[in-house]
Order: sequence, then C-alpha cells, then structure tokens
Amino acid sequence: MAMSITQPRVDYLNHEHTLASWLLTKDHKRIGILYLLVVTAAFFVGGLFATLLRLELATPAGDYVAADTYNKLFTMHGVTMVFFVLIPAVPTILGNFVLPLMLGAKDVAFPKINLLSWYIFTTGFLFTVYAMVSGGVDTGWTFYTPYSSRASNTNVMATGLGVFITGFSSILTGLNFMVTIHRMRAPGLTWFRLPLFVWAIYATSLVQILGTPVIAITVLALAIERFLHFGIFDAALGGDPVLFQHMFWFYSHPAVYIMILPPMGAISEVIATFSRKTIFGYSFVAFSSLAIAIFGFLVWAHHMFVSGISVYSALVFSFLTYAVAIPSAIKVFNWTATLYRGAIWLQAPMMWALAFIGLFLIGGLTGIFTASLGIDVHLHDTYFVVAHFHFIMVGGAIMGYFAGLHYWWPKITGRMYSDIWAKVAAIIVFCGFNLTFGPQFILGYLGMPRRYWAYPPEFQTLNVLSSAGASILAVGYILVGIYLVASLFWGKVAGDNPWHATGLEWTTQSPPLPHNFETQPIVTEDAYEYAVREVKVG
Amino acid sequence: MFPGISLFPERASALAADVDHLYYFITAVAAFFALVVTIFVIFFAAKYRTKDPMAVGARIHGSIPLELAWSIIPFLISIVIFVWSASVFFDLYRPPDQTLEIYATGKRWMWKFQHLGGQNEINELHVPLGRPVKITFTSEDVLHSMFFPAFRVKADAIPGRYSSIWFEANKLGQFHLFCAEYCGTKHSGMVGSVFVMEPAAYQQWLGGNAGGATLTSRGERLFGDLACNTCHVSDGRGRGPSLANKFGSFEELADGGRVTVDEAYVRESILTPQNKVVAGYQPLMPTFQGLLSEENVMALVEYVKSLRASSEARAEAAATRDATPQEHK
Amino acid sequence: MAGHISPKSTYYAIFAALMVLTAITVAVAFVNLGSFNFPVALGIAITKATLVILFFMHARYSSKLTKLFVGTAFFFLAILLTLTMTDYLSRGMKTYPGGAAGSGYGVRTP
Amino acid sequence: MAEALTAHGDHGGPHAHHPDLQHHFDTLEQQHEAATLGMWLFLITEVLFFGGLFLAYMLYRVWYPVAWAEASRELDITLGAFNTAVLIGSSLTMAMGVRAAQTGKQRATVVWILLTMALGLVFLIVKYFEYKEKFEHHHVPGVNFMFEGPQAGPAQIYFSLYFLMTGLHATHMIIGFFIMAVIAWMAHKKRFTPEWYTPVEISGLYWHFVDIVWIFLFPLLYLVDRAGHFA
Repeated sequence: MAMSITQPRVDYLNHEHTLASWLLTKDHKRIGILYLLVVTAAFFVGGLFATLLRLELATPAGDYVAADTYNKLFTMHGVTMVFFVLIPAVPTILGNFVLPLMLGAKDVAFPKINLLSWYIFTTGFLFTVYAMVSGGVDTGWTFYTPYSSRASNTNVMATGLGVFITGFSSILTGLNFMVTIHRMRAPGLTWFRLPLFVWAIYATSLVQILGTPVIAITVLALAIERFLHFGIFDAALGGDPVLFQHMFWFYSHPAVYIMILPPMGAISEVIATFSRKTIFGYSFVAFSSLAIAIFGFLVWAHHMFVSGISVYSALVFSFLTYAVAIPSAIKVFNWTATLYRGAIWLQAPMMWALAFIGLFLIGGLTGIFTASLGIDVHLHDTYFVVAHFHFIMVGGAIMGYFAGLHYWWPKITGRMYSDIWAKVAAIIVFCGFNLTFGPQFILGYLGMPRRYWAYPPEFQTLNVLSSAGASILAVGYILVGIYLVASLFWGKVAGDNPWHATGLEWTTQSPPLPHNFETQPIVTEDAYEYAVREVKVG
Repeated sequence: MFPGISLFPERASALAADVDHLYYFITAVAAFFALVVTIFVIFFAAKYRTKDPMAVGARIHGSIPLELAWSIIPFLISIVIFVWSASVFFDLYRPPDQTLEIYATGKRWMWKFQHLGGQNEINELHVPLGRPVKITFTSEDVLHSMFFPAFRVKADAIPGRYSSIWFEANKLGQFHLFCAEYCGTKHSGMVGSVFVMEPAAYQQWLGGNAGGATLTSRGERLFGDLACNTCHVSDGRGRGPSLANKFGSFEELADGGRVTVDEAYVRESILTPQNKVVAGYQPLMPTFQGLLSEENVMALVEYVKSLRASSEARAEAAATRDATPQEHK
Repeated sequence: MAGHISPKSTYYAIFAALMVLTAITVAVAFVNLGSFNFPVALGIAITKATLVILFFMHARYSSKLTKLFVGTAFFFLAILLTLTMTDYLSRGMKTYPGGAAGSGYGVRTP
Repeated sequence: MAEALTAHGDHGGPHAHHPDLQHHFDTLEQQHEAATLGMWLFLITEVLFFGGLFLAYMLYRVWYPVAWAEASRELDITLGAFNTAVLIGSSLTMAMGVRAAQTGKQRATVVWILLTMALGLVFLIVKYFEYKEKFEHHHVPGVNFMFEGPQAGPAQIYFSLYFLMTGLHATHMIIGFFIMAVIAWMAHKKRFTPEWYTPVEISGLYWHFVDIVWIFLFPLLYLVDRAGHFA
C-alpha cells in the first residue's frame, strides 16, 4: 500500500481536532460523518438481528431461540433497519456531505438545525437501543393494534418514543434540504442544471415533510391508547383497528420512497459519470423523482388488501399502485439508455451501480405481483412480500448507498480504497443477496407465512438456501467495511477529481475546504456535460 | 423439479387455477422486462467498455418518443394485469348464493370451527368435496388471518367484525391452514389442517361427531334464555321488530338509511343495538356486549337465519325436535 | 426591507371579520339544518382560516413559493382524508351475485 | 443574489456585513426568505400532524353521529366560544407585535407580545377549568369513564379524541407561550431592527397556526349538533 502522505492543505478534517469541534460542529460535512458513524453502528446491530433470524430459520422447528425472542428479533431487525439505517442512510450521510457542494453553497440553510437533527437522531437511536437491551419489543415494526395496544407486554412505549423522536430528525433534515435547494443555489444554477442527486433529495425531503408527521401522531395515539386506555383503535368501544393501519401506512409507504429515491439519485450520478456522457432523458428522470414522491401518497392501502378494507377501495389503490410503478420503470429504462454509446469505465462505483440496477429491477417487477389484487390475496403476509421489499430495500437502497459511498469516498476522505476489493465485494454481495432472497419468492408462493418462528418441514430446503445466502451477504458487507476503513490509513491520495467527473463538488479540493469553495462558483452549463469539454485531470 | 422442493403449492380449489394462471402471466411479463433490461445493460457495458478514463461518450440527450413508448406501453400492460387481477379478486371475494355455512373464531393461538350441526373443531376443519363452503369468522382478541394456501384464499380476522372467505375444494386430501397476521408468541403455532372428504364420508363424519344441539337449536335456546322473545314477537306487535323472514331482505332504518340484514347486521344489532335502529322502533334494546361469547352470537345469528325458512318448514322442523316450548309458530 | 407591512386598519378589519364569523358559526349551530350543519360549520372555519393565513400570516404578500407550500399542505391533508374515507364509505357496499355492484342493496334470494 | 461578494478569508474572517447576517448567507433578504420558508415548511408538518387526528374524528363522526351529538352537548359552549374569541384576539395582538417590530417600535413590540402571552394564558386557564369539569363528570376516557345511555362506547372514543386534540393544541400553546417569552425578552433588549426581525415574524407564523387549529377544533368539537337533529 502507498505510504500515507500528509496533507499540505487545510481541509475540513484537519483544521480542528478537538472533540468539541466534532460534537458541536455546524459544518455539514462533519455532520455527515457523524451520521455515518451512527448509521453504520445501526446497520451492524440490524445485521446482527438478521443473522440470528436466518440461523433460527435454517431449521423448521423453533430450536435456536425461544418464540418470544424470535418475535423480538424480527421486530428489532425491522425497526433498526427501517428507521435507523434505510431512511437516514443516503440523505443524512451523502446528502449532508454533497448537497451544499453540488449547489455551490457554503453550508445548508440552517446549520444549527442540522446539528440538532443529528442529536435528535442519536437520542432516538439510544432510546430504541435502551428498549432493545431492557427486554425488546415484539409487535413487528408495523406495531399493529390491538396487539400493540392491548396484548403485547414488551417495550412498545419506549420503542415508539424512539421512533417518535427520530421522526423529527427526518422532518428537520427534509426541511433543511428543501430550503437549501430553494434558496442557496449558486448563481447560474437553474433547476434544470441541477444534478439529479439534488432532484432526488428534493423529492425525498418533500416526502419526509409530508409523511413523517402522520406516523408521529399515529405512534403518539398508540402510546396514549396503550398507556391511558383511550379508545381510538379499540374494537370493544366501537373503534376500528384497521384505522391504525390506514394512518400507519399513509406514512410507511411514502417512507419506502424516502428510502429508495436518494439511492436512485446517487445511481443517476454514478451511471452518468462512468458512462462518460450526459444522462439519457434528464428531465424525465428528474420529474420521475417528483412523480414518485407525490404519487407515493396515493397508494398506501395496497398493504391492506386482505385486512378488511372494502373491495372498491382495494380497486382504487391497486390501480394507483400500477400508476406509481411507471416512474420507477422510466428511471431504469433511462439508466440503461444512458449506457448506450457511452465510454463505460467499469470502476468500483459503476459495478455497485450495475448491481443496483439488476436487483432493483427484480424488486420493482415483483411489486407488480403484490399490487395485483387477485395474487395479493394469496401472497399477502407471506415470504414473497418479504423477498419483494428486501430486493427493493437491500438490493436497491443499500446497494445505491454503497454505490454513492464508493463514488464520493475520495471526496469525503481524500483517500482512494482498493478498487479490486471493492469489485470483489460488489460481486459477493450481489451473489449472496440473490441466494438469500431468491428462494424466498418460491417460499412465498408456496404459502409460507412471514414472521413464523417454526414452519412446516417441506419449506426447509429453500430456507437453508436462504440462510446460506445470508452468511455470504454478511461476508460481503464486512469486506466493504474493512477496505473502506483501511483506505483511511493506507489508501493513496485520491486527488481532487479522481473520476474526472463534472459537478461542482468535484471542482473543489478533496477533502474540501471548511467553507467549501475559495470563490463562489458560477454555473454556466448543464449537468453531466462530458462531451462538451475535456475534463482536466484532477 | 428437485427432490423435496416443490415450486408450486397444491391446487385444491376451483379458483386456485385462475390465481395460478394470472401468476404465470405476470411472471412472464416480469421475466420479459427483466431479461430485456439485463441483456441491454450487459451488452452496452461490454460493447462500450473503455479503460481510458479520459474517453468521452456520445452526446445523446434523450428522445421523447422513446420515453413516451416506455411509459405508455408498461402502463397499458399494467391495465391488462389490473383488470384480470380485479376479476380474479371479485371471484375470490364474492361467494355464490348457496354455500355450506361454517362459523369460526380466531383466538390467541387457535382456530375454533363450528358446523351448523353443532360439531366443533379446534385447528381442524372437515369439508366436503365439490361444494362451495363459506367460513364466517371473527377474532376474540387481536388480529389474525385465516389462510389456506392450497385454496389461495386469505382474510384477516378483525375483533368486532365478521370476515368471510369462501372456497370450493376440488381435490381430496389434507391441506395447510395458517394464521397469516402476526398475533404474538405462538403465531407460528396457530396452524392446522383442512380435510377435504368425499360427500358420503363427510356426512358420516358429521354423524359421528354430532356434538350437542345444532347451532340453530342452541341459538333458539339462547333466544329464550335471554328473553329476546319478549320484545321480538313473531307477529310484529312486540316492542322489537319481528325477526321472521327478515334475514337476507333489507331493512329501513330510523335515521332514514337502508341496510341488508346479513350476519354483520344481526351481530351489530345484538352487540351495539343503538347504532342502526329499525324505523318505527325506539332504541330500548340493551347491549349484550360482554355477556355473549362470539360462539353464542353466531348461534343466535344462525337462529335468526333459520327464521327466514318458510313457516311450514319451520313447523315440521320444530316437530322433530325435542318438545322445547315454542312461543311463536 | 423584506416583508410587507400592512396598515393597522387591515388587521382590525380582519379581526372584526373573524369575530363576526365566530358569532355566526355559533348562531347557525343552533339552527337545525339537518345534514347541512356540518358542511356549513366547516365552510365558516375554512373561511376564517383563509383570512388568518392571507392577512395575519402575510401569505397574500409573500412569494408564490409560500403560496404553493400552503396549497401543498392542504392538498395532502385532503388526500389523507378523502382516500381513507373511500374505504370507509364503501364498506357497506356488497357485491352479491346479481346484486347491483356498488349499490349495497343486492337482493339475496333466500 | 449575484451582487459582488467580499472574498472570504479562511473561516471566521472579518464580517463586512450586517451583524445579524450569518456567514453562509449572501444577503439579509436571502436569509430572511430562507427562515420564513423553513417556518412555512414546519407548519406543513404541523398541518399533517393534526391531520391524523382529524381523520380519526371524521371517521368516527360518520360512524356514530348520535354518540357525537350527545357527547358534544356535554361541552360548555360559552367557554368554547369565549376561548375562540380570546385566541383570535391573541392573533390580532401577535400581528400587531410583528408590525411593531417591522416598523422598529421596540416598546410597542414588547407590549403587544406580552398581550399575546396574556391572552394565551387566559385560554389555558379556561382550558384548565374545562378539563377539571370533565374529571368531575368522569368523562375522561380510561377505566373510570362513565357515560349514561347506550352510546357509552363511541362517547368514550369522542372524549379520547377530544382530549387528544385539545391536549395537543394546549401543548402547542404552552410551547408558543415560552417562545413568546423569549421574543419579548429579545425585543426588550432591542435586538430587533427593521432590517432583522425574523424571529418575531416566524414565531408569529407559529402562533397564527395554533390559532387556526383552534378555529377548526371549536366547531368540530363543540358545535356538533346543538340543534338537536340527532336528539
């Protein structure tokens, strides 16, 4: 490995070293790194639960952990991954770091609120970890009543409070980014010259602002019903347990778009940069992000086709779900078309991006099965649904997050990781992933219900395949952690623009100055204009 | 295909085939799009690959016709899938007129089935071959979901409401019954089997397992014990509406609305009578919430249902029963 | 500098209007309009809210973007209310064979 | 936005601008617009935060009109109407306070803001008496909830929503009260100038929003069926 070279220039990492300079920083770049630490910790906590789940499911009988423990494991796996990894990952880490740089701004609109968001997020995470350590919660990450309000005797309130607090971090980040994009763009940077990552972050912020408050009130109402025996969802008083599901999914479906839109933005950046050409159909990809964000609010009850909603509303929601699938299809087709007659430079980020397209494609297409009324009656609450949303979340969101992380790593740390190991890790994760969740589609159609501690023996073979795949997946993720951390110490200096990419974030030094730019950059051309001018070597 | 791994569940109901055909069609559409995109990605990545980071791709900004094509065509295909799925959904959702009625209640961690003849079963269900069976069920505590993979039907059991599924078994044998909505510790233990039997064997099983009184007679005794008959006099002169021949028709309500008298309305009128009072009557009826178990409510519903039979059939059915006093003929 | 300064008279006029509307909504509540009581009360409340947003909160004089945000808030609130109510209002509708789909008055032959 | 910008030295160089202009903004107007836009976005989240409860209210009112009518008649309409007048008054004083800050009248700003706080306090005190009266009549949902007549179940749902909605609103009032205390203190310290009065304006927006929530809560909770249509 190249000997580490000391940085002659001042940058946001080495100009201050005290603990207070980190814990009280108002610099969006440092806050991005603070989020990276907490989200990575949450990712490994969630991953640990996933490993235990797969170990239990390797055998039909419930012989590895007790039933209650298993129920707590899949609940905590869900809560940790959804609220503390998938929702924050790309916006708060990559978004926080790169958005102001891409806009040519000195910082986000409200730096103090940005730091406050991190403290709220970490407090929420600590609350949830406390809930796990002191007994866990076994209601499933969906907290359906009346089990969560009447029957469960686990830490529903503490976890609910953790989710409630973390929700505000998501709201404030969305608010911060939206105002930054509206008010702090560099001169000349019109909306249609914005990188597509910024469009995706804008659409995500819109969903965060409109959706998160509804789950805040839902969790609050659940906590009060459980604690003070109020009666909103209580069937004995004439309440409707399905009302909780309506209010829960009104947020939780748009939440899956919060999880997938930013990685899609990162993929648009990576595909354009490593095809060395402008993205195909820029305005279509940009507006498809907005369309996903807005249409995402019309489809929530496709999670409830068999839970007692009326036939006619099921028809309405099923049709709207097919409508919301179109913008995602447009994105995938446009990425593929971008590769046409490009100069494909197969570096590590591009490998992760192509793996993303492969997995997200299957995730999206299996959505057509679950959106179809006739099929969903059979598929609902089976492993088919588990496989579908893991293909979107792990295959889509996490792969997109890693593609973005590998793409902006030289800009964040100034160091370059080992390209070969990164490609090996991409292949391991891709294969491990398919082996883990591929068989679950078949299990789903066979009718194996989800959240089962013990299952009939005829499903064992496919479950063993899935558990084997899970171990390969774990190896892949640990490998990513290893070579990225190693690059901090032994990685060679990456230079200001290692990928020769367009975009304002690549015009400044890596790692960037504390206040980002020497002089205010002025934008004069569209995004991704590779063909127009030779991009000088960094 | 491989020993021990079956790719498809058994088809044991008339509608299972329809669901499977729809499943094959969507699989074909999805596989087609997946292959097209994967081939293009791999082909482009290989064909236009370069090692020189300074190389630059062609200056292509996009094409409106192509964008419209891959927006409209997938949408049209989705509409086809949507319409086909909706028709299968309606068939799954809508029971035919004449069905064999079975009542069930989901309780934390077991299913309890009640046949009209009074036979009760826990986590097991015997049904005849070739006859449409309709299961009307509710939950006594948290959400459950009755799921027969072999029949491709599922519905959540919601406390406070009736849900119903129907199927017509067309294959003999034993098939899985699962609880598909998470309900706590032994959610994975709330499973059972449904036995599809020849009609003759089914009748014989019914005979062999006749529990006590039939559901209707149990309902009738409850109707007497709870003094329902003091108000619900059959000739309509009582303080409550007459229940003879009421089931299945629709009823004018005091607040001007109209409702079909079905299991849900009878249950609601027993447990929360003040919500939908019949026109011309006062909301005097006390609530029986908490006094009646779900099984007894079902027995009463079945008794009210039996009142719709023509009065002669009522008389001769009453004659064959042990001579319990009957207030109304 | 930034922000519009409205004359005091505007504020007093809006205050008066709001008080009058409050009086009206209370008075109308005692008049038996049958099923129209609810829409009338809601309409008056919406008018009052619009007055407060436009004049007290200066939405009328601020950028188009602010107006767009106000509209977005109420649009998505409307989505939440109306789409959920499509479920609850159509729950009674039975789909009997032979019953008019959606009419809820399907005649079931006994 | 694009006027010539003074070159920044390294971080924390001498600020040639208005003392209230933060480093990452170029002009005071950009900072002001960003702040107001941020506040409007926060109010969107509040609209949907209360929206969840309005959804539950709308559903159960459609399901149980008689229970809603009976339970609503238990509320004291004079107190409700008085509270509405108090809150609209506080909106007026708040607007006048913002206007005073815009025109640089320091003393007037302090007086108007203190008036707003006083009216807010009156509202909370009236609310306290209403809640006390509910406790005495056992109308607080939970184990010892009592409501005569057949509509006891849905009435308990009504009171659950009543306490949730008015409780959440009262919490927002209390938060608003403390914000106003801070603003009054800053105004007293002559922090605001006609160029920089953003804190007054955005706390005014928050206060007006809380007033709007009550404008909806009053008819929805108090005036359900005073004319006895469902009597």
